Amino acid sequence: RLVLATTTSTANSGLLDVLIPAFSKASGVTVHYMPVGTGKALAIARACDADVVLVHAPDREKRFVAQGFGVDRRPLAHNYFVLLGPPSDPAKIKGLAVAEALRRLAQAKAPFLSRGDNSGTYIKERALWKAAGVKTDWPGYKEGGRGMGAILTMADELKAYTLSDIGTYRKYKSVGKIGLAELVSNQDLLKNPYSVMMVNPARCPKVKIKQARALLDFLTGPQGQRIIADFRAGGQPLFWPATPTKP
Amino acid sequence: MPEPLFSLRGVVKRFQGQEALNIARLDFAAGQITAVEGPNGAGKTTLLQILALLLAPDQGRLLYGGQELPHAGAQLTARRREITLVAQQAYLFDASVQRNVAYGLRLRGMRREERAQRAAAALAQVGLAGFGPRRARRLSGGEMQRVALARALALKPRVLLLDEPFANLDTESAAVFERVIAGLPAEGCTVILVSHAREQARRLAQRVVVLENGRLAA
Amino acid sequence: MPEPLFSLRGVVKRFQGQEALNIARLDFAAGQITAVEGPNGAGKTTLLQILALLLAPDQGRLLYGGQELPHAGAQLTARRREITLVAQQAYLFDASVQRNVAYGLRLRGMRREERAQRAAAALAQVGLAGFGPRRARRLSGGEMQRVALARALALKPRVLLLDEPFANLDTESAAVFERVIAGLPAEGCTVILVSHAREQARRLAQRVVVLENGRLAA
Amino acid sequence: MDFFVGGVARGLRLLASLDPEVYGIAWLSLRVSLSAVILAALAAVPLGLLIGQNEFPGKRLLVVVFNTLLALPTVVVGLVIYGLLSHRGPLGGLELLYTPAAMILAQAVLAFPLITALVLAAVTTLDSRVAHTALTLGATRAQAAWAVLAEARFAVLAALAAGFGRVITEVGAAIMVGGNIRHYTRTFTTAIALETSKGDFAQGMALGIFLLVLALAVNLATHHLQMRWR
Amino acid sequence: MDFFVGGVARGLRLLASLDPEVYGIAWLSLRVSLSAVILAALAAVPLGLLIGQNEFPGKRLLVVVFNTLLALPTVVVGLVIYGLLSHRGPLGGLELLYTPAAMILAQAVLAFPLITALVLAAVTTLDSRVAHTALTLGATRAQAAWAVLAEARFAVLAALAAGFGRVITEVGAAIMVGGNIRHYTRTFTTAIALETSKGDFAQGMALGIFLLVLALAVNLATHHLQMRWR
Ligand SMILES: Nc1ncnc2c1ncn2[C@@H]1O[C@H](COP(=O)(O)OP(=O)(O)OP(=O)(O)O)[C@@H](O)[C@H]1O
Ligand SMILES: Nc1ncnc2c1ncn2[C@@H]1O[C@H](COP(=O)(O)OP(=O)(O)OP(=O)(O)O)[C@@H](O)[C@H]1O
Ligand SMILES: [Mg+2]
Ligand SMILES: [Mg+2]
Repeated sequence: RLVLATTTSTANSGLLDVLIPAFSKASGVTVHYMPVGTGKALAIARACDADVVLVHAPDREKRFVAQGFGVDRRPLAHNYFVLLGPPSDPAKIKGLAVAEALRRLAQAKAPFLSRGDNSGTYIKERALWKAAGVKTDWPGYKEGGRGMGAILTMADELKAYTLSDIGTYRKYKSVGKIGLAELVSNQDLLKNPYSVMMVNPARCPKVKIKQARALLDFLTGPQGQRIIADFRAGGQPLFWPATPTKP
Repeated sequence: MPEPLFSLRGVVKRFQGQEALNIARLDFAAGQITAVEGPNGAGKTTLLQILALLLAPDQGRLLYGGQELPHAGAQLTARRREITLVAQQAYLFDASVQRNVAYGLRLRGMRREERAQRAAAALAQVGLAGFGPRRARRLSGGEMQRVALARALALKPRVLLLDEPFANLDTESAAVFERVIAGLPAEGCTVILVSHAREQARRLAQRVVVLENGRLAA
Repeated sequence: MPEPLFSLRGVVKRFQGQEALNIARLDFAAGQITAVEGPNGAGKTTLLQILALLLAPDQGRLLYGGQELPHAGAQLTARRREITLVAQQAYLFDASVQRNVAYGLRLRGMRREERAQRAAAALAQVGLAGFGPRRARRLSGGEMQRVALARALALKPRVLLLDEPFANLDTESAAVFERVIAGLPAEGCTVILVSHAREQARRLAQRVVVLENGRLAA
Repeated sequence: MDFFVGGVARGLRLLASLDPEVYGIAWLSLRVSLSAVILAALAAVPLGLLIGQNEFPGKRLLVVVFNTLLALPTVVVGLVIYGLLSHRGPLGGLELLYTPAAMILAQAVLAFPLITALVLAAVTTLDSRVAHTALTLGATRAQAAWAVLAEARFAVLAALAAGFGRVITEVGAAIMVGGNIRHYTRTFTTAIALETSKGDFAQGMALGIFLLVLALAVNLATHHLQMRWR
Repeated sequence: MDFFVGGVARGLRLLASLDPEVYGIAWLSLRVSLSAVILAALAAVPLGLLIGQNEFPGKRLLVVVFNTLLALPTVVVGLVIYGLLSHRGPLGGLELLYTPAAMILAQAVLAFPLITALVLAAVTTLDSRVAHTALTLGATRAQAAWAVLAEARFAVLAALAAGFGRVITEVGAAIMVGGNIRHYTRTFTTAIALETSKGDFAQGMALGIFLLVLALAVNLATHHLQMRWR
């Protein structure tokens, strides 16, 4: 069996429930995928307890590879982060550029709920604040320390702004659980790239190189990319393949 | 005859549908010692538990001082505080002898020094002076029985119900305790005594009641 | 005199540093009834528990049939199976009377029918024929005591240790049980009997041992 | 395994550090869980006594129900309390969601069946003569109940310790209704969950060791209480 | 609150559906948690008896230690077992990580102190004459121990029920060493955690209801066992 440690967003959206069986069918390899989040996925991989990781935190991934923990990192897909907030949008950030929107939030001392963990989303959020030149030290800025879905529920209850990946947000929105509105989206700064890589077999001799490579090939190859492109949740696309497929 | 202290009228008690006690009419006079006799399983303990207000009869009425008894609450507790039962196999709390003997006094809100004094006096009465600090549940059988007796005597109850008080007592203690009981009516205490030590009981009692199969024997 | 069944040599037992028993030399002959007397707290129960191999002396030696006793394990169990104690306040298992009386037989691997037969016979011996299905812990005090006696008799032990067996028994049962005990030596059973019912004990016993403050009285 | 040894060492260093954030977490955990256990015990101990000391039809069924409620998943309790306190829920107006009070409530609900079932078991195993003895010596019903508890104190305190252990180690309900908000509703377990989700296993261990030391202190205190009970 | 009512209804429908995935989860949960409790009990019950029935120096301290271990966080147990079973850990060669066997091990470690502490409490509360009575009627030490358990059966079964409840509701250890792998190591609690993280609260509730029904079945079975014990 092959162990794949993965972010929660890819698993919870249902994407892997389509991708992995297709791979297993094509290759005959059993894949056990564990939705654990980026931070834990990398930690597990560092301990050699996974063969392949699927995460979304480019800087950390690069460091991971540079330190010799991972090899053969390949872009898999991307989607977008979105800035969400109450539909009434009291800080008036709708449609603004990201940096401007964030500065407004700080000025208005608006309630903002952060992941406050080491997830790809949180790392992205920190980078965005930094780029906007804003210090997040007003009392309304809170760290929830939970998974994306939980943070969405909390932000909704607390009428706070938050940053989310589009996949989890759409999914939550479609089950009708939250009233949060999409206020800032679709900007290059908000791009959210996912990559896959193999755990370094030179460090971890148990890694099943052949099967792992087969999985990477499949995911980033035409068949996998096609499935990603065709994947829909609530009628809408959630991921855009890294290698645009021809129709 | 003056007003009886207890009057039972048609009192029936069943266990699992089996009749354990069925007493058409029985009175106990105040200030007397009454002995209750009868073979094993005759219902003697059951009768004492009803008189101690621990067990409610399934049928019939129990009058105390000519009055109906309250079913529960503060009034029932007040009545119970006049009556004390020394059970056939008395239970001692897992604590010191002193604490056991003073327990009832503490419930009555007696101050610590007075409590200690009364407990010591009661222990001396049963020949256990100095046993106060010992752990009650580690005593010998006879010593435990005597602690149970002291615990009841310390309360100076209006009614003292004794279920086989002489069991496990050595001959000397039994004689001492017999004298203690004999002196109680003079202090206004009514005693109802269940005992298989027939001679002892008959020596003490002004009246003997015999039970058989839960009923009064003729 | 033949080899004694039990020989105590310098046996000392302390509880919390306090000496409860200190016996320089004491033998019990086989096939006899020995009565042990003494005031409350003299150490009678402690002595019986040592003889029943339930309590190990702190000092001294206990010989059984002239032999040292094993400290633990299967051999100790084998010895214990020849000896049975009916405790002063016997504990009945929370189960039917039948199950209580048959318990020791079951431990000895006796088949179900034989067990039932023996238990029934033992119950009849103490006047509790038909009590088998009743819940043991809901019986009257005397009934419980009789179940405990039946439970020991059913085992037909080589040594029967009785701690106040007459307590709680009605006069008739006590008389019946006295006859049962009297007949045991003829069946090869050695009886050691602790009782405050001095007359009864002296009637039964071939020999009387008196304890006082843990020591043999002169 | 390095994170294990490292984690233990870090835990002890954390204890010594007097870091206000960690001590804040410790204080909140303690406050929430002790409050929850006390709240639960106020209902559970009398109820356990009542069921244990009385015979009534349906008693056995009730016991089975309580034993079953021991298998009440923390997340389900979290969900139900969340549903009640959410601004769309019937008690939304109280604005208790994501506050320590909500956590206390959820944990009390969790501890309640456990304490009830264990007190019930303790009382059932106890010698049945205790209550009668207390009553005939003049106890009110409440005093007799207290005497029963005192005689079973060892098992009653084990029941409370089990309840405390249950709630101070649980994470599902605390995170669901507390939200794991930094400096506000973050307890040991939610912090541990966060650290492990970050992949910082050593920090998770360190917090766990701290929690155990805290639990030891609580149990030593309870032990002294028990020794002085009589 | 809609998810609450909806969840209960959906839970019952789930039960009726005979959906192989859900029944697979149920079977795994049951298998893992029952195995864990049995494994833990094999050590904990004798140990609890031993401690409870004997007096020795340090006994009180030992009791405090066990009461403290009740506060062992599931995540910490998960971390330690993970550290042992990780490829880089001392037992990595067994390849047990992310298998049901690893979950059984972790849950057994969790249940062990709880069952020990509760059996100990049960035995301590019991009348002290039981063992002597059994011995003088000819019991071996093991048979006497069994007699003690039989007399305390009510409390012993409550201890086992508490242990079962503890492990079947816990999620931290199961997810850490089991990995919540679909069709393989996904139990009720890890599935509930997953569903709620997806925002599908009703499905979380539904699974919780299913779990409670399962626990009810287990407790009814145990109850019958208890009734027939003597
Ligand atoms: N809790 C109970 N449940 C069922 N039966 C009971 C219970 N208590 C007593 N009995 C039965 O009721 C009858 C009367 O019992 P009770 O204890 O009053 O007898 P007693 O006269 O005190 O006998 P003894 O001399 O043996 O003490 C007995 O047959 C006994 O088995
Ligand atoms: N477990 C114990 N712990 C402490 N002291 C004990 C223990 N058992 C007995 N004792 C003490 O040892 C002494 C002897 O007790 P034992 O029970 O042998 O007396 P006994 O002769 O049987 O008395 P009784 O006639 O009252 O039954 C008593 O003073 C008693 O208080
Ligand atoms: Mg009686
Ligand atoms: Mg004695």
